[in-house]
Amino acid sequence: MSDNAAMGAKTWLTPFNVVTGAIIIIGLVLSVLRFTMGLGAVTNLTDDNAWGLWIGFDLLVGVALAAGGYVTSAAVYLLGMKKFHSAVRPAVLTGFLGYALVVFALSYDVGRPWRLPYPFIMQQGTTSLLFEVAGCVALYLTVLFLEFVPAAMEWLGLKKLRKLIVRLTLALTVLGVVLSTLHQSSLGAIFLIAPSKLHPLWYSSYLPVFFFISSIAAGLSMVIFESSLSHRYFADKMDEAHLRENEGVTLGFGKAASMVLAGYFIIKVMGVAGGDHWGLLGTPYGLWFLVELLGFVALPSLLYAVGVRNKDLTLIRWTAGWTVLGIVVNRLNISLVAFNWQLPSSQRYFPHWMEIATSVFIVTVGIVVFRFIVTRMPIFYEHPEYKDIH
Amino acid sequence: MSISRRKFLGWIGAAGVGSTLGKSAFAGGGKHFEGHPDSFGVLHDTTLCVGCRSCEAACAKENALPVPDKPFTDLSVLQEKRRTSPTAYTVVNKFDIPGRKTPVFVKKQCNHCLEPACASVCFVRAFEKTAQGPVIYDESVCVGCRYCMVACPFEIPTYEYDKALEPRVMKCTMCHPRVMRGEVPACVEACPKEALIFGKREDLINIARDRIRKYPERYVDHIYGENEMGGTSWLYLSAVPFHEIGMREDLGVTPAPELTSGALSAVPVVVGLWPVFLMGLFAISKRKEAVSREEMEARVQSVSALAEAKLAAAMETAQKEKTAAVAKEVQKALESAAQSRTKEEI
Amino acid sequence: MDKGKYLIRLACIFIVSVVLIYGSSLYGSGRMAKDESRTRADFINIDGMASFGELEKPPVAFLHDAHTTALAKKNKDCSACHLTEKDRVMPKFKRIQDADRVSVMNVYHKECIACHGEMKVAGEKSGPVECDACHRADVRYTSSRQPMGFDLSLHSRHAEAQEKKCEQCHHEYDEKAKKLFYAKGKEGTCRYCHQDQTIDNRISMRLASHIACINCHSKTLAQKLDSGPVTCAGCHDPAAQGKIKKVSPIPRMERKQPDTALIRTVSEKDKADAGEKAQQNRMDRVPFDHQAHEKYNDTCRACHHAGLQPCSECHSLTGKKEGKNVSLEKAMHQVGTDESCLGCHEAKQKAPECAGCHAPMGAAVWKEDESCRKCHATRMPDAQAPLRPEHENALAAETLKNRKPLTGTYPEKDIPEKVVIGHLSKEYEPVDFPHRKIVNAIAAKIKDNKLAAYFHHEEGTLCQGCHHNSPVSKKPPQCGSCHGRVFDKTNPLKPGITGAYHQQCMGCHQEMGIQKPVGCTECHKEKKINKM
Amino acid sequence: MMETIFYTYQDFYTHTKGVLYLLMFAALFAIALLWRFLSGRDDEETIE
Repeated sequence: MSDNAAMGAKTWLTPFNVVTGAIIIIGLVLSVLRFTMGLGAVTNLTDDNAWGLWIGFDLLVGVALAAGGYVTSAAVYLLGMKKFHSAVRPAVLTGFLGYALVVFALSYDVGRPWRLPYPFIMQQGTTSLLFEVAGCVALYLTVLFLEFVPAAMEWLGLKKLRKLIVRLTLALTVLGVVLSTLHQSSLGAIFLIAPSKLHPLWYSSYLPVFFFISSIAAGLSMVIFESSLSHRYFADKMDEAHLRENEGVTLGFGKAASMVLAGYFIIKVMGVAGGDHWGLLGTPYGLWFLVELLGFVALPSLLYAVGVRNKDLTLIRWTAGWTVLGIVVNRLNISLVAFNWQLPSSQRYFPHWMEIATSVFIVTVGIVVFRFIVTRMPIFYEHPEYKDIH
Repeated sequence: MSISRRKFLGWIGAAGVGSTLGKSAFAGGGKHFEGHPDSFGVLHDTTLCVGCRSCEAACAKENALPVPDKPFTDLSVLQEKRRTSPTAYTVVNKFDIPGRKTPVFVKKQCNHCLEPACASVCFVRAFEKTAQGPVIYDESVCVGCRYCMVACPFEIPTYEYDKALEPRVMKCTMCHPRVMRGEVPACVEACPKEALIFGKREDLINIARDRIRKYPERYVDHIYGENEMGGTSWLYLSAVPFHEIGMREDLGVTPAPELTSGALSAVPVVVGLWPVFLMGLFAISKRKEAVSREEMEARVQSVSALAEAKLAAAMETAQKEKTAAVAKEVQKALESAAQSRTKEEI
Repeated sequence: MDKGKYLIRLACIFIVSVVLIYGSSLYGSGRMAKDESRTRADFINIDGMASFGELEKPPVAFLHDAHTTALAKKNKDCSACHLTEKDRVMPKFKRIQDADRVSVMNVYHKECIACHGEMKVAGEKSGPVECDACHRADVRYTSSRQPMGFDLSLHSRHAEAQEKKCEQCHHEYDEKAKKLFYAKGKEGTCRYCHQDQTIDNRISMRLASHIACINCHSKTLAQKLDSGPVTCAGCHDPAAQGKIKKVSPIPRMERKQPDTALIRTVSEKDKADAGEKAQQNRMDRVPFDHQAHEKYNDTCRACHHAGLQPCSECHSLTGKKEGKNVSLEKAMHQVGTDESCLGCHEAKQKAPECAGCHAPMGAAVWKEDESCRKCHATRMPDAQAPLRPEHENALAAETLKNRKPLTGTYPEKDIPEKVVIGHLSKEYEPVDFPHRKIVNAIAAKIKDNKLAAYFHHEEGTLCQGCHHNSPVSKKPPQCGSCHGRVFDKTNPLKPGITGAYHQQCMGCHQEMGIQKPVGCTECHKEKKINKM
Repeated sequence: MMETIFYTYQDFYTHTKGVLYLLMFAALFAIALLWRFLSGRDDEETIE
């Protein structure tokens, strides 16, 4: 237990709290508006553009960036990398919160959120990719919950129950990786149904593979990015082991991210070759595709490699941020920019400010809950009574 | 331990690549489906349509759709291109083709595909291609995720965005109740020019071919909907190439379910093989650990054995010395004793 | 931390550039404004050197009339640019024919740049001299050049002008003596020999026509007489072509062509080759009113598209190489081509006054019935030796004479004045159809159309435009007797009664270009009760 | 196993994928059980 625990009386009016407070209030107002006036009142969605920022950002990007969970637990438990052990709990927490927010955001976008369990209980549309995604996300949410819950129980002191769950860790990890592979790739496969609407440079039958590989890169980068932020703001919560292992985590994940991004770059180029879309690279959309491919895949892969060789932690951390931004760009490209690219610009979609505000609200809720948990539960440090292997 | 980091790197990369093998493994296999036999459809001859909008009026009346502000007899609406909307299952669009005396009018509504994309993507199976032909929507299960609107290549399903509690997806149902009663859809009945003919899909295709053969200059020799997206029940004849009247000719002939069946077929492979592979990884890393622990112990053993041996040797020498020293002492003592005795004697 | 700052700056620059590229690329992709290219008839694309191989530079856009007017101001005539050979101006620029690539290039470069240079030195407005000023990639002009047709009216005006001396223009080529000579009685159109491309010394139609016509015109102009145009636009500009004086009535071409002809259904040579007995029964021969048909076409070429000899010479029964393997039967009956009889007749049916009834009839489907006898009308007498031509023509004339053309239809009183079509009326009042007015209107339109007069072989034929697919009669059956209320899919090409009425009436009005009744209510008034 | 005739890809895939999902669910349990059986001997799994 780090000794500099809670300082004196905490003043609530820190600038951070004020800003998040304001966002949350606006968010609540918008939520009321959304659920009373319907989707039309709050969004720019039309019959041509059925999916907007909430699907493009909250879901696609949210799920991709929550991949840190399965990547870290796979590395530590399945591949026996004990040195990264301290990184597991924060990653699992980020993953769990990410998926919780995804489901929370889904309830905003879907017309009748109270019917979300219908695909499982009422009627199963097994030919649909969405059925597969819904199933895996639901299961994986429970898996993440079970992986996260030991930390909560240590805080609550429920020893026996915690003992029971800890024994499941290996099974949960394997299940977590399997489920993640499924739904990360299926999120990409969702867009396979509309070859006539997605720009040929972004549409490819490899979409599921692209989404899965980029989710690994996203997971790795997210862990690095999140650990660098946590070290900035929650250093006092971290025990000595955590601080020591952080450098190894950053380097190890940085190297892995560089390789995975390189692999991702190669199969993206092969995707273009497969569809013989070289000519399209000359068009404005081709230019934007190159910006995404070179600027947000090749460049970070290079910067990671340089960072790892020179053991330059700041470069790796900045590159992690840049890769996370790259994932956002890629997912928004596929769902908003390159989708319906043929429609005249008058019928194209641009998010309504209320949509953007709601998404910011959802992310802020995530951050607040993250801070709540981190400052209470043994995430960054090991609970004294549970020194044993947990 | 650095090896394990490089190893980690390799495994993650391999894991990623390994899973790709299963991805586009095999599509629908050798199966081929012709669709429900004797299912109904509609043939729309765009050369006959004069844009009087009687079909729109009949459709609104039959489906009890709200009456629009501009009456159906007001043809000024045709000036700009319209798409289907929650209050209009069908719209007629006017296309002025350069080089043609009269404009071409085309009725747009759900094409009732043989392999509907909307049905394929709905994860609660709200859409169903009935044996009779229409693709119908079941509002009682619809969750409102709107994936069907994303998937439809003809941009037909619409959504009631203005409703908060009971939003529905709205689209033409080919007057399924009427068809079940053995009647023709309302728009077909209302069309004065008989630009819409209702009948079995095979018959309609033959009728269309007869017309093309009888009036070669009047028609483009192509029945739109015969193969597009795997075939649709709503067929079109036109005097001008279809892309000039707002109908996409680049949709291909792959039925919608085929587009995603490849990806879906990879799921079981992943579920089947991935756990085995991962558990294997775990076992290997555990064994490696065990092995490294044994090596550790072995080394420890060998080191300690060495130390013991040295120790033992040292002990022996020490022992010997001690005995030797003792023996010397004893001898000295004897000698002194002997000397003292001799001193007493003297 | 300085490395961090450096990186931030790098990232910012990157983002800014990304936004710029994306922004500009997406919206700035409008093409640079293309100035409105002017369409001229005298626009010539100088790309003669393409015949030698790939063009290195884009072809030069040359405005012929612009140059001729400019030169005329300095009273220079054609000889400024064109050489003369055997006192005839050659159409190629400053050369007789193209020897090789380099020499042709030099001719253009030396002559044009020199002339332009002189003008510039003299301070006058002149053409470009730099390379890329002439060889411009952007297309600034489009040619509105229309081929110049030499129709019968122009031919008769020229014949008049040349006092009927055909040798002025017509000539034949003597292979052996390699010399042109005039063959009386063999005059034909230039296109029979002069094709699109020059083949060894047989120059192309383009060269032949320019050499012959422009030279003659400029000579007559020189003698201050009224003559034809010498500028490109004069002949090729559509507006100018419209202004050419049309002789009417066009006097008949004096080429000793027969008034009537008896078209063979097999050529004598084929019969001889086949060694047939005297009277192997072939289709009866077709009496053909040649004189009348001359007036139906602008040129003789319409039918005599390859030569003035009889069709059966090239088009044998089974088709010969000379006739591109088109058999005689196909040559006469092929629909869709202008040269064949049926093709031409079908083309005439597309005229507005005919299309009303004929368009819905669709493509002629080969029906084996009496209609063959309409043309194959002359039963050959059983004479042994083949008849001499004039006998044949007389026989044809005689058959043609006793044809009884029919120019009207039933007498006025038999045509019902008004028909009330009402048994359908659900939303609209019954239609009172001005039957007699419409019948008379149609009949009036084709009153003096001989084609219609002959082929509408009965009084009731005209009625069959609407009362189709039923025997001809003064009291044709009602539409409802065949057309059921709902579309009957067993008989796919027969619409239901509503469709029948609307397709027939609106179709006919559309084909005949009649705009009058537009909305639904102009034909039948709205019924008040169940309004939508 | 009664053999229903399928007329459309949609019906065929709905059926086959439905069966596959059930099989997948079962497979996961089977593998877990097999793993426990395999590693039953090693005393108590100590996994850090």
